[in-house]
Amino acid sequence: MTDLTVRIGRLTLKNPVLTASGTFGYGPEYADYVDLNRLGGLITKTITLEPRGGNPMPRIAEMPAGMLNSIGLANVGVERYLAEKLPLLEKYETAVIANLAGSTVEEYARVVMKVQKHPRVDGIEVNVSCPNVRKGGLAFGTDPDVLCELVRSVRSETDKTVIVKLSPNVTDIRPVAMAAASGGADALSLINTVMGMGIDIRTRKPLISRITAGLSGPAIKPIAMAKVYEAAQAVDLPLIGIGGIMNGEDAVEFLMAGASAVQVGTLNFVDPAGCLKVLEGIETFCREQGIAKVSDLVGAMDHG
Amino acid sequence: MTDLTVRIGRLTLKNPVLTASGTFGYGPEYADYVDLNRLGGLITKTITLEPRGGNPMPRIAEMPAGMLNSIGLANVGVERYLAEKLPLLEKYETAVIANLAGSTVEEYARVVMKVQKHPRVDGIEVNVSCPNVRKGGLAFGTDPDVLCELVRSVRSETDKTVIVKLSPNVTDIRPVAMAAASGGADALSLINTVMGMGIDIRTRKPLISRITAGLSGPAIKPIAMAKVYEAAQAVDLPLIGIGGIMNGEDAVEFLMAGASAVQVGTLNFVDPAGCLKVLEGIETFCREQGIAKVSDLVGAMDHG
Amino acid sequence: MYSEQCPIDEQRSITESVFLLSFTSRAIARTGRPGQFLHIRVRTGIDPLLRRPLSIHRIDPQTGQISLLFRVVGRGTRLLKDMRPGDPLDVMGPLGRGFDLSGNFSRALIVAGGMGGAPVFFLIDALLSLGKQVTLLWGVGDGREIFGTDEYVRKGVDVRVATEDGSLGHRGYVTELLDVFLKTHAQDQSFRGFVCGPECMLLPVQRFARKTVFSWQASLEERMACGVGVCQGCGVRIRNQAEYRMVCKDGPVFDLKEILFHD
Amino acid sequence: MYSEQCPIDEQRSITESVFLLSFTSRAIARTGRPGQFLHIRVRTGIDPLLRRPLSIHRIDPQTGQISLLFRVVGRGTRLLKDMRPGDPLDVMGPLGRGFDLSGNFSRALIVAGGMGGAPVFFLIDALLSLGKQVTLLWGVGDGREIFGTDEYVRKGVDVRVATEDGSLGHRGYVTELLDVFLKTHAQDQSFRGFVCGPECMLLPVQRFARKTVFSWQASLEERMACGVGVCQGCGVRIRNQAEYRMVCKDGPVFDLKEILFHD
Ligand SMILES: Cc1cc2nc3c(=O)[nH]c(=O)nc-3n(C[C@H](O)[C@H](O)[C@H](O)COP(=O)(O)OP(=O)(O)OC[C@H]3O[C@@H](n4cnc5c(N)ncnc54)[C@H](O)[C@@H]3O)c2cc1C
Ligand SMILES: Cc1cc2nc3c(=O)[nH]c(=O)nc-3n(C[C@H](O)[C@H](O)[C@H](O)COP(=O)(O)OP(=O)(O)OC[C@H]3O[C@@H](n4cnc5c(N)ncnc54)[C@H](O)[C@@H]3O)c2cc1C
Ligand SMILES: Cc1cc2nc3c(=O)[nH]c(=O)nc-3n(C[C@H](O)[C@H](O)[C@H](O)COP(=O)(O)O)c2cc1C
Ligand SMILES: Cc1cc2nc3c(=O)[nH]c(=O)nc-3n(C[C@H](O)[C@H](O)[C@H](O)COP(=O)(O)O)c2cc1C
Ligand code: FES
Ligand code: FES
Repeated sequence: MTDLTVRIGRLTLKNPVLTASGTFGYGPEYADYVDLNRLGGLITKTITLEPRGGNPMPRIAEMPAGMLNSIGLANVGVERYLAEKLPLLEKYETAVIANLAGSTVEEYARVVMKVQKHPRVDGIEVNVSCPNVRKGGLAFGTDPDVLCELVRSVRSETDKTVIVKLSPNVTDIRPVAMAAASGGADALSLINTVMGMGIDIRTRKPLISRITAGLSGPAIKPIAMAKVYEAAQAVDLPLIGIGGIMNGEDAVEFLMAGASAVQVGTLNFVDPAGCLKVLEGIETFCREQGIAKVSDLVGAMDHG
Repeated sequence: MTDLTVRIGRLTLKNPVLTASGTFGYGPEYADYVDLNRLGGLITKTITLEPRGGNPMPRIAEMPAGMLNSIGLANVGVERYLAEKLPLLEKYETAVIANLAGSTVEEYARVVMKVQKHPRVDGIEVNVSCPNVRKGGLAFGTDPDVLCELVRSVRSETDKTVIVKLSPNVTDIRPVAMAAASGGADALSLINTVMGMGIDIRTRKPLISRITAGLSGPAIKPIAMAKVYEAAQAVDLPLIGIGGIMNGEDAVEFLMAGASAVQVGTLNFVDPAGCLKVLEGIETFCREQGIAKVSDLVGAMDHG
Repeated sequence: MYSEQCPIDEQRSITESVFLLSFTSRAIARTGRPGQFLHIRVRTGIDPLLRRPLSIHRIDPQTGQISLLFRVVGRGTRLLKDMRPGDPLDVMGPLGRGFDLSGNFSRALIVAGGMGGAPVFFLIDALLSLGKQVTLLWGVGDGREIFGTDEYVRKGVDVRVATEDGSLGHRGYVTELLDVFLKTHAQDQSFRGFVCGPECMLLPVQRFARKTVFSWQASLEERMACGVGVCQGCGVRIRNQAEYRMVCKDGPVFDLKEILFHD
Repeated sequence: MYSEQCPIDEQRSITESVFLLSFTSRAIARTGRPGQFLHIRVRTGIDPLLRRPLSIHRIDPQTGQISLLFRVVGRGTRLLKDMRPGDPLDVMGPLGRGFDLSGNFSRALIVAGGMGGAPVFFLIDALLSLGKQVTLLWGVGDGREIFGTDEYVRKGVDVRVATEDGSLGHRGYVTELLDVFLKTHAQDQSFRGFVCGPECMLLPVQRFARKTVFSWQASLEERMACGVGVCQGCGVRIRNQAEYRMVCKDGPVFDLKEILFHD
């Protein structure tokens, strides 16, 4: 039996498969299809200080091997998250990571402060990379100085594991990754969606109301792989690879590129039990290849 | 009958469909499958001052809805291009655009100077965006100041149409597009490939010898669309849209996002007559929708 | 809710572009309710990537057979139509909240347009088994898309058909049939209205509905990713509700009078 | 060179993972030469996106029937194996330069390993029709992958088989048969060598070949995009050649002794 545990900052996860923020709701929504206890961790939808209705419709569209979304961080707000959503997760034995965002450094700090003390929260993922919010949002993820300040301020609010989720929409991921590291992040997750758009040529309308949106799914896997690989060269933090993972082999690819764990996003929509199949695929690979510890795969690419 | 002609800088093309550099050889290679005279234009493989052997194998790999390549600008060099390759195009009646690159501003200028006076060259496409060359290469396409200087220097060498081909691997395409415009570009083409990578998990080797490579094909179409749309907001130049075009409807989408013409790349490998099917698809769309001039579609997206 | 591979039993073409596909799933047959939908993966692999939502057209509780009625409009439905008996169909469902058939009403008025006919058969089956009197106003472009009505006529359903090509019933729109019908019934408290169809039909029906004394339920369509309320992709605005409701989870059936079309 | 939709005539399984597929194309049948390959699009759409190169296994010039012999190794070949008689096959070809059968030789020594057997039948057919004497050394893992040799034995071909599982012929590698064969023939000028197989087999064969006085041609495999020399993706290094040669255009057949393996 392969040892599947992985360490992400101050957390030990029972296995390297987490569900990605915004693709698994607040947790229990997929419980009919997935035994949540088998997940390495569960990352909830981005929460902001105030509830948000999100962007106008249409918000999603299918693309070649992917999809666009511009949900606009629709969420119940931090108070209802604490009062109504987290308690639903009490009965499950999996790491819960709260994904958080704000429009200013202060807002980030305040929402982290409120959430971090909840006992069901095992870690914080800071979303600095959502392309679908107009104010602020993206800038945090693209400007190293701003990012460093933001992470430092979040760091000072909590002793729990702080994961910073990076945007791929930058010329070079390395300075951004280094900024998050020097701000005190315990780990980085990457990537969030890639900016894209589409047009319905018959109505001549953009497919998404806000015109540009975030691309996810298998289409972005090679891009995510390159970002993970580059970040792994630049920082010494555990990385969580995200982007187009459809099966265990895709996940292993991310591990070999330098990720310590992975998140499954769009696949959840395609196959509601997909995240567990990813886990089983990793296990099968390890068994076939005689891998004792899944962590042995991390960065195991042979540079030739 | 729809008027298919489009203007790109100083050039009038008979229709908006060109073949993308590096995916159609020096021109005649696909003549068995495509009547070259029907193309709006033909862009030849990137030429450098000296011949280049290119990167070690493996150089290509298939990806979800796309492919990676790291050819490394393998080419015959400018002398053989002039002496052996361009003459083969003499008998065809289509615009020939020479795609050129160098490692320094001076090298770019020299190769432009040599090529631009050849009578068979109707225009120059400056490749500032190839992710697969180590020295220089990418930096020209990501730093607005360097780019502006480069374009100015190229511009001073020729009266022929100068098209600058941009990289999508930037945080914001707008300053880059504006830099090319202020350097004197007649038109911009976008996008070149998106940086990506993959690993063969059984051999643990990167799928491409140089590890990271350029992603092309349908996977990148939404990304290319967003870049074209953003560039169209930033500059007043004709744009040529490139990225994952597989049929006429894809091409029309690019036109509506703000492109005046399109280039067909990876599709050539999948369907050697694909570029003509793209053209026919545009014609069909125009006929069905009663469009008198294909240029009426340019930027025709309804912002709602 | 289930996610299963179900063997296809039959694929039948109604017209060149409308198909009736049936498969067997005892679990879904047992739990599915009229107005609910299934989320179908038309092909393994990534092309197309997302599932396609299709209403439950009909359920045979005896055999566990379920049928879908769909129109080929794009890549997904084209691939679905090419599936053959014996092929496995990847089905998730039943999803969403169906029609509310509880409460006090004795007569049902159903307005269906185009593929809005899909969920209607199952709805009528349920209404009849509850002993309701049913009127169906069904409008289509091409008369050949009207099928299976004889059975319901025999069972006492008042079926009225409108076709744009005039090949069957009234030549024109279903809303014209509705207009006529409501002239005598708009104030009849014993009715409940049900409407299924494209937005361009729901809009005028909503205007009519607001002038009636009885309540109306409408089944909506929105592009979907997850189908279970997770992705927040399929929102609709409902009057007096601050937040978007999700068509997949809070619907697809909503109170017609309260829907705010045109975001 | 053609790009056509050809109807599939037959799909036959040799083992669970090796298949023989035949289709009709008079144009390709007329122009195809041994060692050339076809570039096959296994599915319309984008999954998988690229074509798959497969050698021409055999051509029946009378009927215009062409066959492919392939092993299922990934998604593309899996989809190919699922194609059925009557389905259209999207074929581009014939591509590349095949074996050079001109010049002075009277005896052919063919070494084939695994799926390297695919192009060999067509090669033998051509050699026999030129009146050459043929020896075939064919090595496979699983003896069931050896098929169709009876016909050639009857036609006078000296067929020697090696199987790793020992189920047929010599137990072991085909290179062991080659070693034995060359003990008596390495210095025989009347021979020409041909070799088809994976790189791990070509390497040792190259070492043997370099000790023979006669020339050898090897058919290579590289990942391909265009198949026509345009994308520069499928390079191979050849001794004394400054530039990469393209397997798709300059090959797939090269002078074995000159190939520089391991880039
Ligand atoms: C709850 C619900 C029930 C439905 N029931 C039926 C039914 O019983 N019979 C039937 O014929 N159709 C029904 N539809 C519409 C059906 O889902 C679409 O026609 C189908 O998804 C089109 O897929 P495509 O790949 O052929 O088209 P494409 O246009 O290629 O699809 C592209 C994308 O847009 C989405 N899309 C396109 N049209 C629609 C639409 N009208 N509604 C929602 N998403 C759409 C697709 O799901 C896909 O994600 C229903 C829709 C919903 C939301
Ligand atoms: C000139 C030539 C002739 C060939 N003839 C035959 C033949 O007659 N019979 C046969 O069984 N196989 C033959 N092959 C190998 C065959 O092309 C591959 O097995 C096939 O492409 C695998 O596709 P896949 O999708 O099943 O595998 P995957 O591994 O999923 O393919 C992924 C990508 O890698 C490429 N690839 C994988 N393996 C190979 C390989 N060995 N060579 C080249 N590209 C590869 C695929 O084309 C695709 O682009 C030949 C290869 C070449 C270059
Ligand atoms: C519909 C949708 C909603 C998303 N919402 C969020 C979000 O609220 N917060 C966040 O950090 N990422 C969000 N993401 C990004 C995903 O977490 C993930 O980074 C991205 O989808 C790439 O992974 P994938 O290709 O596996 O989907 C969302 C993605 C999708 C598709
Ligand atoms: C194999 C290959 C080689 C390429 N070589 C070049 C090149 O030499 N110069 C260049 O400017 N772009 C090159 N490109 C990029 C294409 O011209 C085009 O910008 C890109 O592939 C996106 O378009 P597509 O998705 O239609 O392929 C190459 C692309 C591929 C796939
Ligand atoms: S489809 Fe995801 S919330 Fe409705
Ligand atoms: S496959 Fe393109 S050059 Fe050989």
